[in-house]
Amino acid sequence: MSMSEPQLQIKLLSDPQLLGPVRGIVKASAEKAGFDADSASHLCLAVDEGLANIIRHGYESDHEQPIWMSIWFEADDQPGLTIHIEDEAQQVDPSTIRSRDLEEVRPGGLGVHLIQEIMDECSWEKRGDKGMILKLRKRLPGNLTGCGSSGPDDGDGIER
Amino acid sequence: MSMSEPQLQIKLLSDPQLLGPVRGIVKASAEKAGFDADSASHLCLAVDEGLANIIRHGYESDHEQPIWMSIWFEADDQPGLTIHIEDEAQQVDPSTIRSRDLEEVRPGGLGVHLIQEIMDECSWEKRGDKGMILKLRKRLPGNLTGCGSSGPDDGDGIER
Amino acid sequence: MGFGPHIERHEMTPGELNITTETLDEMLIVRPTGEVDLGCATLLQENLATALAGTTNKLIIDLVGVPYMDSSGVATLVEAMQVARRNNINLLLCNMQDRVRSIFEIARLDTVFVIVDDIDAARGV
Amino acid sequence: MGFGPHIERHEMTPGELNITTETLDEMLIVRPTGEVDLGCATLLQENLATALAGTTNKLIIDLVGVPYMDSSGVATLVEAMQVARRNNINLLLCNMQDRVRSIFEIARLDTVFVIVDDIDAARGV
Ligand SMILES: Nc1ncnc2c1ncn2[C@@H]1O[C@H](COP(=O)(O)OP(=O)(O)O)[C@@H](O)[C@H]1O
Ligand SMILES: Nc1ncnc2c1ncn2[C@@H]1O[C@H](COP(=O)(O)OP(=O)(O)O)[C@@H](O)[C@H]1O
Repeated sequence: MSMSEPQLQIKLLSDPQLLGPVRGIVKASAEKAGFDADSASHLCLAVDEGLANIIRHGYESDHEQPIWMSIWFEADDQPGLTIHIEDEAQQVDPSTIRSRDLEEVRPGGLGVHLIQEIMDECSWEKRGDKGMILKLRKRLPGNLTGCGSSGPDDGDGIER
Repeated sequence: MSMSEPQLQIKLLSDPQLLGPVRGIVKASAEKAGFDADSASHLCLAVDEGLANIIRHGYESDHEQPIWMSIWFEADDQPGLTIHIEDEAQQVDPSTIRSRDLEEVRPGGLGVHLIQEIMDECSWEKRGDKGMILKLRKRLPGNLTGCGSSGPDDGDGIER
Repeated sequence: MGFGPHIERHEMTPGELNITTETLDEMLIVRPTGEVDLGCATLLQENLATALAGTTNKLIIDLVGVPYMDSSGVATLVEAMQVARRNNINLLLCNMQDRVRSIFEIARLDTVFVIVDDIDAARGV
Repeated sequence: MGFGPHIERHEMTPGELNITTETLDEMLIVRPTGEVDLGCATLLQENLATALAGTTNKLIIDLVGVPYMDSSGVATLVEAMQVARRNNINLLLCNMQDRVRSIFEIARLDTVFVIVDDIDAARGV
C-alpha cells in the first residue's frame, strides 16, 4: 500500500447532508482512476457506508465532529484506489464491526457486508489512542491478484 | 460571509489530473445547496479556472504543491455557496490578475473573465506572507441582492 | 380505469429527496426522486409510514427516480415491508434501476422483496 | 458518398479524454470524448495539430461527446482556428452541448467560430 502523500484529502463534518458531496468526489476519482461507472458507483456506496457508520455509531449522530478522508491514486503495478477514513470517535474493538447474518431479514446490519463485498481490502483499526481508521482498497479489474488477500496485518477479525 | 468552520475542506496536489475529482465534489455540493444542474456546472467551471491558474501561474506547472479548498454551505438569509481556494505559490499583486480584452481573439486570457461572470463575488488576496487566496461566492437564485456587490473590502482591483 | 391519478405533491427542498404519493386504481404509489442516503432516509420512512397507515390493499414504491440508495434506504424499505406484512398489505417495488438492484443483490434481499418491472406489472400482482 | 468512413482509433486511457479522427467525404472529423480541462488540453492540441497538417479542405471538430470544457480547451480551439485561417482550412465546430456553448457565450466566442448543428449541416458549409 503506497504511503506517499495522498493526492486528495478531505475533511468533513459528521453531517449526513455531506454524504452526497463526498460521493461526488469519490465517483469522479474512481472514474479518473479508470473504473467504469458501475464500479465507481459501488465505490461510492462503500465509502458512504463507512461514513454513515462513523456518524451513527462512532459519533452517535453528533453532526459537528471531524472525519478525514485520504485518497491515493495508484498507477503502479497494482493500479486502483486506496481510501482511508479516520475519525476521533469512540474506539471499538474492530472485531465487533461485523455484518448481521444475511439470512435473518431485518432492517440494518448491511453496511459492513456491502463494504466487504465491494472492496478488495477493508480493515478497521484503532487510530492511536483516539478514534478509528477504516482502510479501503479496490484494484482496477484486469489487475487481479485475488480478492480479500490483504495480508497477515489485516487483523480486522472480519469473515469474508 | 460566514466564517464558521467550513463543512468541507479539500487538500489537493497541484496536478491537473485532480481537476476532474474536484469538479465532482463541487458539482455535488452545488446540487446539495440547491443550485440547478446548469448553475452547478458553471460553479465547477469557476473553481476549475481558479485552480488551473494556481497550477499554471502560481506554481508554474509544478504538480506536487499543495492547494486547499474550503466549502461553506450557507443556509441563512442569503443561501448559497462560499468557496475559498488557498495556495503557497508566489504572491502577485491582485490587480495583475485580470481578463484579457475580449474583443481581441487569441488563445488564453479567459479564465478570470469566466470566474467573474459566474460568481456573485470573487476576489484574490495575498495570504499572509506566503501564497494567495481566492474567495468565491455564489448565491442561490431567488435570493438576489445585486451582483458583484461584495463591499468595500473587496479590493481586488478587478473591473466587473 | 378509475378516475385517473390523484397526485399529492410534497414541497421539494432543493438538493434533497423529493417524494410524491399518488392513488391509482386502488393502488397507493409512493415515488421518491433523488439519491436515498442517511441524510434523507428518515424522510422516506415518514412518507412510507403515512402511506402504510392510509392503505389496506396495495402499496407500490416506484423507484424510477432513484439512481442511488445506501443501506439506510434499504433498511427503511425492509422496515416498511415488515409493517406491510403484519397488516396484510401487498408491498411491491417497481422500476428499480440496475445500480439500486445490485445493492439488493449484494444484500441478498432481491428475493425477499416482490420486485416488478413497472406500474403496469404491479396491477397484476 | 465516398467509401464510408475511415476510422482511426487512438488507444483510450481510462478516465481520460478519448480522441478519434475520421475521414468522411473529404472532411476530416476530430471527435474528442470526455471532459476537456487543463489535464488533457495538450492531448487535444496534439490531435488537432496532426489533423490540421493532414487536411487542405475542411476540418470538423465534433463535440457531441464533450459535456464539459474549460478555458484551456477553449484556448486550444482558438489556436486551432487561427492555424486553420492561416492555411485556408475551413474549421467548423458541431454538435456542441448547451453547457459547452454557454462557455463560448460567456467568453464571447460563439460568433467567432462557425458552429453548426451536426455533421450533415457541416457538409453544406
Ligand atoms: N465506525 C464504527 N464505529 C463503531 N461501531 C461500528 C462502526 N461501524 C460499524 N460498527 C458496528 O458494526 C455493526 C454493523 O454495522 P453495519 O453493517 O453498517 O450495520 P448497522 O450500522 O445498520 O448496524 C454496527 O451495528 C456497529 O455495532
Ligand atoms: N493564481 C494566479 N497566480 C498568479 N497570477 C495569476 C493567477 N491567476 C491569474 N493570474 C494572472 O491573470 C492572468 C489572466 O488569467 P486568465 O484569465 O485565467 O488567463 P490565462 O491564464 O489564460 O492567461 C494570467 O495571465 C496571470 O497573469
